[in-house]
Amino acid sequence: MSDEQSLGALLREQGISRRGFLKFCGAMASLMALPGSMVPAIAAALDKALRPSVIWLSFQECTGCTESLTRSHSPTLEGLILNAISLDYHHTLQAASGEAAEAAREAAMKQFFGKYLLIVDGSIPTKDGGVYSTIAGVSNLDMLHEAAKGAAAIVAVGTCAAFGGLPHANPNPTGAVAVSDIIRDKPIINVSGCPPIPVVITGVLAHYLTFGTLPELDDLGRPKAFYGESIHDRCYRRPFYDQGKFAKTFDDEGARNGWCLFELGCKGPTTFNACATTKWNQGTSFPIESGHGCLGCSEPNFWDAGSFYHALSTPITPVGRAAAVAAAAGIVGGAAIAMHNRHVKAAARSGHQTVTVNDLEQASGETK
Amino acid sequence: MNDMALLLWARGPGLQIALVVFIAGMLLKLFEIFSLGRKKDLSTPRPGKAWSGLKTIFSRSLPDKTLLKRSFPTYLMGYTFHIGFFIALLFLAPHIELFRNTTGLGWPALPGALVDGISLLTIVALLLMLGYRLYHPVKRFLSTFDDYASWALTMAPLLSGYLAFHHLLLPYTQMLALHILSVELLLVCMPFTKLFHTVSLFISRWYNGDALGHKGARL
Amino acid sequence: MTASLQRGLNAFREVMDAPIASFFNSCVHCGLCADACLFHTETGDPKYTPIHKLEPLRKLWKREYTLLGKLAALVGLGATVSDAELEEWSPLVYDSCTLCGRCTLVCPVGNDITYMIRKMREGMAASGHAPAGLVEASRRTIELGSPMGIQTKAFMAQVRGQEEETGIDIPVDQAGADYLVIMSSMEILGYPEYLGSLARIFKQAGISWTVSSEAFEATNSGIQIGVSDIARQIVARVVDAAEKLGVKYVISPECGHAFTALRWEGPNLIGRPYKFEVVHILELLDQLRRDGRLKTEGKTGEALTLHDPCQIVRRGGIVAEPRHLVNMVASDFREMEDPGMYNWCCGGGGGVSAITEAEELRFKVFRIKKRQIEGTGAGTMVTACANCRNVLEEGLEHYKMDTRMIGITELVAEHLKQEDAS
Amino acid sequence: MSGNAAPLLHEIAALLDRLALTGEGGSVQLNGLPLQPGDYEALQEALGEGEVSAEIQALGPSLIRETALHGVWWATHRNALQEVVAESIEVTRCPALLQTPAEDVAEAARILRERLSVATKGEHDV
Repeated sequence: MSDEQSLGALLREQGISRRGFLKFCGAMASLMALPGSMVPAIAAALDKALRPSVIWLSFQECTGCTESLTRSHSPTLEGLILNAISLDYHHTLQAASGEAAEAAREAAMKQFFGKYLLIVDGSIPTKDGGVYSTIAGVSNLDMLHEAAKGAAAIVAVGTCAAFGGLPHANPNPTGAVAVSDIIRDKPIINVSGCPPIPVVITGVLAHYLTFGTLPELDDLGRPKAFYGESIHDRCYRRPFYDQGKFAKTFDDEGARNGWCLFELGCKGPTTFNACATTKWNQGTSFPIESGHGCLGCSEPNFWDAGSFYHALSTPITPVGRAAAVAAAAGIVGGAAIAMHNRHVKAAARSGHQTVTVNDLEQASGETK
Repeated sequence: MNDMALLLWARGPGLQIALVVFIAGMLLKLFEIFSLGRKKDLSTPRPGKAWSGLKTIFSRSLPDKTLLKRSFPTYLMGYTFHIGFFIALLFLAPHIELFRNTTGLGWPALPGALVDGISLLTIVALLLMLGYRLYHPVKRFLSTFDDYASWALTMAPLLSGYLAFHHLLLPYTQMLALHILSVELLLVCMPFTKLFHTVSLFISRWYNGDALGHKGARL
Repeated sequence: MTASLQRGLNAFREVMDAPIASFFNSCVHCGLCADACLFHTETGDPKYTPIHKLEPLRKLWKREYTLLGKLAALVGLGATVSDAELEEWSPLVYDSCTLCGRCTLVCPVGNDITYMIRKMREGMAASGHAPAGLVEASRRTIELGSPMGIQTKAFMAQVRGQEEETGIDIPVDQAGADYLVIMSSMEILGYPEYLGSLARIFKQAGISWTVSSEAFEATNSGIQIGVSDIARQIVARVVDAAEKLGVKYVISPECGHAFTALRWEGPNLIGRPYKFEVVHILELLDQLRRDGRLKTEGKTGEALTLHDPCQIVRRGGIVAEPRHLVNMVASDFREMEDPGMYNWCCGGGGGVSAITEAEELRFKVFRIKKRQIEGTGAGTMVTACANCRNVLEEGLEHYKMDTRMIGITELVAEHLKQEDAS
Repeated sequence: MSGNAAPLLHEIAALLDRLALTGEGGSVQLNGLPLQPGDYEALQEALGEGEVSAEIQALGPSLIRETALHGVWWATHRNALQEVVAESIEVTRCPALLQTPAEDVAEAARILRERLSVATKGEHDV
C-alpha cells in the first residue's frame, strides 16, 4: 500500500546510503543517455519524489517480460526501484493470492484514480469478444478498458503489449492487438522487445518519477533514449559490415573472426533498441556478441518478417511461383500480341499495291 | 502503416507484384518485337560474318573514336553512370544477398565504403545528365516525357539507397522501404519505358552487327 | 484519308520488322547520332538528328505494333500520321539524309538508323512525299532506261568513242564472257574514260569481259527514292541480261549505291540469289593486283588524298582495297582525318544529288569535306564513286577550291605498264 | 578493435582543457559505447595507472582510480553481485561520488552528538 513517504526516505529506511543513491542515479543517467552533470538534479528530484502506485496487468503473454524483470532480486537497481515503487498488483507474481489480489487491485484503482501507472504485458485478444484470455472471469479486453480509465499513463511492456507480438503473428487466431490499438485517450509508452531489456523498464519508471513526465518518444511510442538508434549503428561488428566482411555460416572462418552477421539474417539495421550498448545479463553481452544475428524483436511484425536467417535485403516470401505465373502470363499475352502483329503485317502485305512511277506523281499531285 | 509494415510489404507483396509485372511485361515486349519477323537476307554474305552480331554486342560498348572528343560529356556521363550503377547494383553486399537468395548465385562483395563513393559519383553523373539533357539543344529537342520519367525512375533507387546507407533524411527502416519500393517501381516501368533499352540494346546491336557483318563492313 | 496516304501508311506497316521494333525500343535519346551526321554538325539544327527523321514511322509503330500504343489509341491518345506531317518530314527523310550510315556506326545501343530511313522512304514515296527530282529520275530510269535519260544509242556512242580513244575493242553482248561491265549514268555521261581505263586494264590482265546493250545502267533510282517495286524492275534488267549472257561476274562500277543496290538489295528484291556473282571494281582490281595481273610502273609524286564512298566503305566493307591501289601508283598518299569506315559523306549520296531543293543545304554541309581536304594539303583527290565525284566537283567549284578529282580506275590505268598496254 | 579509442582520447583531452580553464570537467559513459576488448586495452594503456585508488561500498563496490593523467579518473561501479552496472571516465579534480554528501555531514554531526550524549549519560549512570 502506498503512502505519502518520499522515495529517498523509503530507500534510506531500507539502508541505502546517499552515496549508494547517488551511484544509482548516476547509473540511471547513463542509462537514459543523460549527461553526467544532471546526476545531482536527478538525485534531488528522485529523493523528494512520492511513491506512486503501480498496477501491473499481464494478458496474452509468456511471462518472459516479468521473468526478464524479476530474474534477479534486490541487489540489482531494477529490483531496487521496483521494490521502492509501489507495485500494488502484479497478476503473475500474486497469482496465489486469488481474490485478495483482485481486491488489492480494485482498491488501488479506486484510491489512486487518475494517478496510478498502469503497466501491461501481453497482447489483448479481441476475437469472439475477447474470450481467449480471461482473469478471474474477466476478459483482458474488459480489464484493460477498466484499468486504463484511472491510469495517469500506460507502459506497454514487451512487444506483445506494444505491437501485438507473437500472438498477433499471422494468422493471428485470437485477433490479438496491442494496447495502443484499444486505448486511444491515455499516454502510452511502448517498451518493446521480446523480452524488453529490464533496465529499460526501470529507466522509464525512473524518468517518470524524476521528471513527472513521459520521456521523449519515437513514432512507435518508444522512449528515444533507448530506442533512438539501431542495433546496427551501435554494433561493434559494424566496421566489418562497412568493409564487406561477412560470416557466411555460423561456424565458418568469418563467424570465428566475429565478422558481420548481415548475410545470416541479422535484422540489426532495422531494429531500434539498446541491446548493443546496454547489453544483457548485467552487461555481459547481447545476441550479436554471442554470434547470432538480431531477430528484430523490438519491431512490429517481427514474426512475420520472413526467415530470421535470411538477409534483410531478400524477399520475405518465395518469388519462384510468382515468377512462373508471370512468365506464363507474359507468354500468353505475348503470343496474343504477336498474333495480332503478324495479322496486321500480313494484312499490310496483302494490301500492297504495286507502286509505279505514275503513282509517285499522281500521289504527289494529290497532296500538293 | 508504420515503417516496418511498409518495409515488409515492400519485401513481400510489393516485390511479388513488381516481379510479375516485370517478367510478364518483358516477355510480352520480346514477343511484340520478334513477332514482326525479319526477312532472310538472300544476298551472298561476305565470309566471316558468323560472329559479327555477337561481336557487336560487345564492341558497341566502346566509344566511337571519332565522337569521343566531339561528344565527350555524353560519353563521360554515360559511362560513369552505367558503370557506377552496375557496381552499386551488383557489388553491394545486401544486393548480392538478394541475388543469392532468389537465384542461388552469389559473388564476393566490394567494401561498402567503395560502393558508397561510386554511388555518389553515379548520382552526380545522373544529375549532370539531366542538366545536360536540359541544356544540350539536340537532347532537349529529342526529349519526351518518357526520358524525364525514366530519369526519375532511375534516380529514385540510387538516391534512396544512398540516403538509406547513410541514415539521412528519414529513419533507416522507412528509407529502406522507400528504396525497395523505388526499385519495384523501376521494375514495373521497365518494360514500358525507354528503360527497356537495357534488354533491347542487345537485340539491336545483334541485328546491326549481323547486317553490317553480312556486308563485310567493319564493326 | 487520301488513297496515297493509305498506301503510304500501308507501306510503313509492311516494312516494319523485328529489327526496326527493337531499334525504336532501344533509343534513349542520347543524341550521339546527331554528332555523327554532317547535316547536323554543319548546320547545328537539332531537327537533323538522324533518329528524329524517323518520327512518323516510330509513331505508326507505337500505335499499331505495341500494346501500350494500342491501349492509348483505344482511349483516343496518340496521334495518327497525317499527310501534312509526312510532307513536313520529306526534307528530313530525303534532302538531309544520304544514307551514309555514320549514325548507324556510332549508335551506342546499336540502332541501324540508315536501314530505317531506307525503309521509311518506302512509305514516304508511296504516299507521294518523295521529292520531285527523285521522282523524275525514277521515271526516266523506268521509261528511258537511265535516270539521266541515257538510251542504248548514247551508250553505244560512248563505247565506240572509248574504242577509238584506246584502240582496244570493247566486246558488246558477248555471251559466255566472264565479266559483265555496267556503268553508272554519271560515268556514261561525265566520265566515259572509266570504260576506256577498264578496257586497258582488262587487256593487260587478259580478262574476258563484255558490256550489254540492254543493261548498261547500274544506277538504281528505286533504291534511292525508296520504292522496292521500281528498284526490282531496274535490278531485274541487269540480272536478266547477265544471266542471259551467262557471265560469271557482274562488275559494279565506281558508284556507291549502285553497289548496294546490286550486291545487297538485288537478290532480296527479286526474291532469289543470283546465278552470278557481283564484284565491285575495286575488289576486282585489288584481286588482279594481288595475282600479279595488274602491272603498273612509276608513281606519281603528287600529293593525293582519298575520299571513301560511304556505301562502298562503311556499308560495303571495301576499305583496304582502294588504299592498296592508290599506294601502288602514288608515293605521297595522305589519309584525311576520319578515314575509312569513319569517313564523312560527300553530302550528295542516297539520291540527295538529284534533289534540286537540297542544293543549298548540300553546299552548306560540304564544309566538312572542305575542311578534311584542306587538312591533307593534297591537290588531288581520288575516289571510287562517280556520284561522289560529281558532288565533290560541284562543292569544290562552289568553294573555289582547285583540288583535282580522279577515279581510282583511271588513276591505275594511267600507270599501266606501257609495253603491255600498247 | 572498432577504432573508437582514439576519438575518445581526443574527447578526454578536450575535457581536460576545459577543466584547466574553467574548473569544470565532464565525464564519458563507457557502457553506452560500442567498445571492444581491444579498445578497452588501448584506452587503459593510453591513460595509465595513477596515484589514487578508492573503493566505495554502497549498493555494491565501486572502484575509482585516478589514471596517470591527473584529473582523469576511471570509475567502475558494480552491484552486490559484482556485476558492472556502469563504467565511466570522469574528468574532474575529485569525483563527486568520493565527496561526502552535505546532508550526510549534517546527519553525521547529529549522530555523533547523539552518541556523545548517550555516552555521557552512561558515564553518569555508572
